[in-house]
Amino acid sequence: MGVKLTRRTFLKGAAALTAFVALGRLLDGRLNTLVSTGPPSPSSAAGEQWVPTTCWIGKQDCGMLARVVDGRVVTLEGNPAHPRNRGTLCPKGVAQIMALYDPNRVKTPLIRTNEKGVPGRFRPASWEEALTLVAEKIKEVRAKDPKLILWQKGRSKGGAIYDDAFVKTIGATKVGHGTYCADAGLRAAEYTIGPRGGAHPDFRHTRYLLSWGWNLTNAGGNKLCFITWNQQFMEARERGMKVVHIDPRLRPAGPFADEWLPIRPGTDLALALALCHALIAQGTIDREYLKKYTNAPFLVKEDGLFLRVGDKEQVWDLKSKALKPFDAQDLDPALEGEFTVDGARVKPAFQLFKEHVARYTPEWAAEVCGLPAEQVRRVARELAENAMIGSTIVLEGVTLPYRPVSMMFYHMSQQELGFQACRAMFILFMLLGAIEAVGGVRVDFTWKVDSNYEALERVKVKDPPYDYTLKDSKFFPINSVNPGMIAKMMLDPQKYQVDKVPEMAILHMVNPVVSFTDQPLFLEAYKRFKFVVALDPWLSRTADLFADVVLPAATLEKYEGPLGATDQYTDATAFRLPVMEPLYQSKGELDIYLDLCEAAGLLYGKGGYLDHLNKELGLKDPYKLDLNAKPTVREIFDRWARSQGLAEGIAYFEKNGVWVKGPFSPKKYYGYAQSPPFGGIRHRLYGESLLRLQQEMQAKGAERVYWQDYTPFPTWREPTMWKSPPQYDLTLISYKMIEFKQSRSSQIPLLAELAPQQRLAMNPAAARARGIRDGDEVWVESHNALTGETRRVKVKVELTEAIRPDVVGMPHHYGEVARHPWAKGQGPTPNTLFFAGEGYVTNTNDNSFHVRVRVYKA
Amino acid sequence: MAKYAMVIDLERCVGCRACMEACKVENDTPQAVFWMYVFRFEEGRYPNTRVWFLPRPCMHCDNAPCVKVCPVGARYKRPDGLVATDWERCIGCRYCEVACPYGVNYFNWKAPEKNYYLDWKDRDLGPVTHGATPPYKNPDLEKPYGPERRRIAGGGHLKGVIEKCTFCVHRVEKGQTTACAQACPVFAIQFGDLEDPNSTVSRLLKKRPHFRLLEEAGTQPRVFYLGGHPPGGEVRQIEGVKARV
Amino acid sequence: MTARGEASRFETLPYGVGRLTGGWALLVVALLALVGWGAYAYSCQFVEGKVVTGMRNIGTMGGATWGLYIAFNVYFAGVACAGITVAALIRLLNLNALRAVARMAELLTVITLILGAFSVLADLGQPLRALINLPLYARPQSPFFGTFTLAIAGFLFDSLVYLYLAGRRDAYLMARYDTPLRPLYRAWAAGYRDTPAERERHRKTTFWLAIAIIPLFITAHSTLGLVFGLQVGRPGWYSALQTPAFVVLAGVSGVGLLLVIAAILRGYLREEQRLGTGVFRWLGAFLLVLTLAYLYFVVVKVLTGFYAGHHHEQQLTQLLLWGAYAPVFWGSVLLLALPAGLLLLQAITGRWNIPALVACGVMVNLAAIGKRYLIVVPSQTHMSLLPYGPGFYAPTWVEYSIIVGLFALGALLYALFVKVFPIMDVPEEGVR
Amino acid sequence: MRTGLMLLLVLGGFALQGVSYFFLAAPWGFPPSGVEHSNPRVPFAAAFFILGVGLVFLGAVVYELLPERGEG
Repeated sequence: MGVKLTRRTFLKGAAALTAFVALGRLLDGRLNTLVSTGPPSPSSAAGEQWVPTTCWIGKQDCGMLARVVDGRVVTLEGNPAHPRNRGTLCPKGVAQIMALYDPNRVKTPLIRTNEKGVPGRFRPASWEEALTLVAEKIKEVRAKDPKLILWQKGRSKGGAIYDDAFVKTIGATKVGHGTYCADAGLRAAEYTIGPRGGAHPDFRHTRYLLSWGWNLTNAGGNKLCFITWNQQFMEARERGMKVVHIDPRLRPAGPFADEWLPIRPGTDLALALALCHALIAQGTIDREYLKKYTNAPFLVKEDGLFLRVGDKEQVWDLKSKALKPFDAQDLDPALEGEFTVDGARVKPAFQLFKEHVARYTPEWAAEVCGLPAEQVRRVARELAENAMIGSTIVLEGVTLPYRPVSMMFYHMSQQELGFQACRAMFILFMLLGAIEAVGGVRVDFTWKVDSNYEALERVKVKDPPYDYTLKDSKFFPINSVNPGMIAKMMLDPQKYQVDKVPEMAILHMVNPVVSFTDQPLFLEAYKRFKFVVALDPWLSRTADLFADVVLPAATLEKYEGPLGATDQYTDATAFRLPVMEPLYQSKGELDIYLDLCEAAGLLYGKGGYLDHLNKELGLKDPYKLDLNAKPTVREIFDRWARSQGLAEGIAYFEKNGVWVKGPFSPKKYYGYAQSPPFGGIRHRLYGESLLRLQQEMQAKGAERVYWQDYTPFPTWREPTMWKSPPQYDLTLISYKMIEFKQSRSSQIPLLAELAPQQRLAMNPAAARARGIRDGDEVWVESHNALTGETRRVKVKVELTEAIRPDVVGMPHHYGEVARHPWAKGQGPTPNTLFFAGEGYVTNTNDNSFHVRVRVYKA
Repeated sequence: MAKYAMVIDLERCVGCRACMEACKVENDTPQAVFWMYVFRFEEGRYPNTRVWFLPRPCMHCDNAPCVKVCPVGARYKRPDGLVATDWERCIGCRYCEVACPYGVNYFNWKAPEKNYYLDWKDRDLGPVTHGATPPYKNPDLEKPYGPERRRIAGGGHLKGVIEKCTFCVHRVEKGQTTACAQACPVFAIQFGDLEDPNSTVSRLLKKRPHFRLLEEAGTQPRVFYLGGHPPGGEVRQIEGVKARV
Repeated sequence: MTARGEASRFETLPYGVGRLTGGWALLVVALLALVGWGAYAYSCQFVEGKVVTGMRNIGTMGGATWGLYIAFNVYFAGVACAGITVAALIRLLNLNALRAVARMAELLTVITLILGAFSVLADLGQPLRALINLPLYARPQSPFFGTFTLAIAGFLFDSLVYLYLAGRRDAYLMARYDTPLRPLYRAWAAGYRDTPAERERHRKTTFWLAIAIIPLFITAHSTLGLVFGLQVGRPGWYSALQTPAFVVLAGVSGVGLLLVIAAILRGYLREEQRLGTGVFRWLGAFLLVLTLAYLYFVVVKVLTGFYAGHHHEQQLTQLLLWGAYAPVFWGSVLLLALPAGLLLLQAITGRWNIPALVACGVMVNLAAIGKRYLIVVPSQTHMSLLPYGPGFYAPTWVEYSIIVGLFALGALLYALFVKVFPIMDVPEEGVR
Repeated sequence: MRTGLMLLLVLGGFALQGVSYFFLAAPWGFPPSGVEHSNPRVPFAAAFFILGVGLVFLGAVVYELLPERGEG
């Protein structure tokens, strides 16, 4: 009996357990080890392939291999064959796979149904409807004046293809984002030494590097950004290259700064001048180079202009003790001294420079820059020691001067005195003879003198009315064309003596409201556009507020190119190739322009888009596109590839992703190795034309604020922002984070997760003085020293010992995209606090990213 | 039998966190889960400040506390050195996690499909992704691996199960390197076989001084750091990723 | 037969067995409601996952991965161990004065063990797997092995056997009454006739069982201490003191709770003379000794913490003394020191006051819970050996509800048992 | 006879515990260095261990419950 009973209870128990377990299965799905898990997924073996393509996020277009399983992209890895990234990728490159699939992308063409200036209401439309609408508007405006179409670009990819072919076809005015990037430095390079670009080291040879600004490990230089830059940087470090980091923040240099000069923002010019002073005082300058390849020996009259005979600049020959044209044979031109030529007193430009920098002592600079004088002197000394002036090296049988000292500056050029600051830096390395020497300052991949070298010299200030870009105006004779100034002008055309304001804007992957400085200005000005079109994979904040039509662009699912793939030592070309069919209804930009031009009747025939594509791609017969048949984008690039001698055409890239043509020879590479060296141009120590422009501007009645920095030598003055009242006791600087790239990544969840929210970098000492603790919410309030305007944003504080106590910093790119779950609540952009316009742009109309602020608890 | 190890060069690491992202995409790890994590550190006071970076994968210890404490043998040490997690056996007691001095274990607090950043059930995505969640779901992660044929790769990230860095066992058994090493833009992360004297890891360890994290804990990690120094009490973490589920 | 008839026949049973009063019914309903609420909370956790709790990963998530459930698992196991030990001591040392609480202690053990087991299940991420994988794969190397084999399974057998055998005599006596419960009593008595021979035999078994229990108690609860004590990676855990401290604190909480239960039953059953002050004096004395012993451990731990070379140990000590966890720490210390003082006072004056003792019992139990929490949580949230920065843990309503539900379940089982079986030995004279 | 059975159960129980702990469960190995340390040599070894614990105490029950020979 007892036994029976136990069995029964046991059975009961068992039953109960099974029931429980069954319930478990129901709720939990996967019970335990006995049950295999997950929906059956396609095996990796079957239908797996690796599709070569090119990264779509970053600037330097790294090579990628997409692992595609059954038509689905599973991972993106670096392409080992690509010289720029050699099989690796940066966080953005890896994470863009989520951008590719993002269901929050613009899926169909959108047409606005509500007024502008407020978050948009859009209705989905067919491509045909949207394109016809845009085409109509284009025709309408072109009928008046094609220039009134403003074609604006952030950093879309594909270079010339979009920019020029399309812009030239419709005759629009083209505006880039360079004035928010590094154009002041580019102008300084073009004007002072010839090639176009920012300064960067010759990593294989440089031994001593001045790392100027926040780019060192965070964004590289303007030709090569993150990956290639850092790979070569590491090799240089392991070779023993010393790094002097000149920046209010240490963070960007990571552990690699051997010396940190936490310089006061906006005073880089003062430091550069003091270093010049010290070099001259030490007598450690490369006279040979200065005499032969710069205008240092040119004789300058008392009026500041060169002494010319005919139209030839003259030098004082020490051999013959006589006046000679600078390009006469067998000369020993004087660099110093004072000479009298038929009654007139003349001095070599170098003599003037020596006198000019006499007052800029290291002690003086230490005061201005907030640095120890000893540090400034030490750097000058080490520069001279490492420059090894006079030494040479033989590369591939060519004997070249060896000057293993270099500098990098990139975005630091964007400060009120940026143009002259960068000029002063170039001059610093001219004194050392390190420009385009082995191990010295490099600018472009190969030696190319930019057309601007001549053009900037020839600029003439015109009479009003002015073009709305203010080109050749008395305001900005040298002009990088600043969208912020255009916006300012749109609000007050009379002030800038402009008669015709733009009517239509085509925003190509650009997001001025967030990405460009002076947000309030753009919010006001862009209401004035009669019609706005945006090409973008996402609904940018700008598009949300102002676009009448949004055209969904593809990301990685398109043909794009040709893209440079050089690592500055090897010559290579690559293409962006579709990893899958364009998602949703998106299209590649080139497809969009083909369709758009067709709809606007601008595709075929002479002067049509196809004709311009032929020009831009340099297609000659037999590869020329038929001007009367619409090609596919693949065909276009196929012809280009064949025209380059690739028999397989585009298929070559579809197989290999990149076309490596082999190493550059030093002959193509170093300006010094050209014959004649530097292609025969003279580097401009003395900026005679700058003085001439100043005089012309004054003659046309321009105010001081416009002409004050048009000086033949870089001349220090206090930045306008210093005139803000003393309670604005901090300087706000901005920078980029490695996690984000422009308007195309802060909404990618994988990246946003790493840096979810805007943070104000602040030194603990400064915070303590204001009763602020780590993580506190504060107001940052900026002040415009000229207009007195103030603006403020609320942001959380992150304390760091790696920043000057009198400086606070904020990164860019938060909250770029509208209505994206991961862009919500990312916090403010520093661009709200910065100003565009007088006092906050350079004399070349490039924007400054510095402003005086005060910070107080919210 | 290979002896796998990872060597991380702190004199190269720029703290870009590409390895973290590569790991996340390769292993489909859900939100707020970082099998590979990169510390960003700050030391000293202005102006004598030092900034440096320290990647932190699982240490795959030879004397692994997590393996010792696992009540059901879901966490085990393979002869090739990998510390594996059998996500089919784990009962989710999280004892391995409290035992680990490195904080590398991650528990699946929710059902994975509810923890993949975005709602991937999008109608227009279906045709392309065949309903895969996340869309980049890696098909290799659910298969059994090793001679023991146990499910130790990323897996389905089941609710209520622990997981951690696998040293990309699914790649390593294919003869590839780990995802983090593959991605690292400056080749700071090297993965290889210590048995092979010519492997990069062996050569680096021969050539250069190195340390391991928390030597004093006696865990015998299989992750070696070149250059730099162990993070002492002085370091402050900056830009920490504090993501929560 | 009518309910009234039933009742009338139950009238004769001792200790109100079978007599279902309105108050009792009310209590049961209330407890059922709480249990139900707990069950609901658990179902939420089961469906949604542990995300509904306040627990998160140690490290980058800045959380504690073990929280309330584990803390209470340790607490319940502690009470259980103490309960059975008291019972054993009573039999072993023939503390006749305490005979009255022997069964209360045994029952307390059985029930808290069940609660302990449930609190572990509540903590597991894959409870259903655990039911199969633990028996199937459990490894002796894992300190958990001891926890669920000895601490839970072993003790459960042990105390059930104990409860059963010790109850046979009373079952036999109860079986004399003609009540619907008679079959149960018969089954329990299983032929016991209370002959001298049987008594002698029973004395022998209980003696040997008691002998067996003391070491079992030590080892079993030690394994629980080792769960923490063996972790090099968690400052504050790796300590030889961990295990003894665990055992002593177990005693404190167990005796304390027993005191409370005894007092409640004393009032409820109006058993002033059988549950006389003698009983409470004894328990009070026990509690005093144990509490003082534990306070001693606390002092030693703090001191060693201060002198520790490892800066983490120092940080932890400071965290407890005046950091984030100071309130809980000082609260617990106070709730131990106060009773200690109170008990000492009564011991010296020799005048034992039951309400005061009950108060002490409650206080030390709150203290025990506090201490268990302090053992489990801070070492996770704040003691990472890598500089992740401080973390944070706060239980959610789900965790609280489940714990409350468990307590309710315990009380419920106790209340039910009291109504079906005499909670104290049935006296000869009570039998007509 | 009863005593015998009791002893049998107690000793058997302890034996079963010992055997399952040392020979049926996963081998020790410090530190655990292979797959073998993660698998019991015989499935449900832990269950056997618990069974062992149970048997020991069952001994007591048997000892008390089994009727004396000759008696009743």
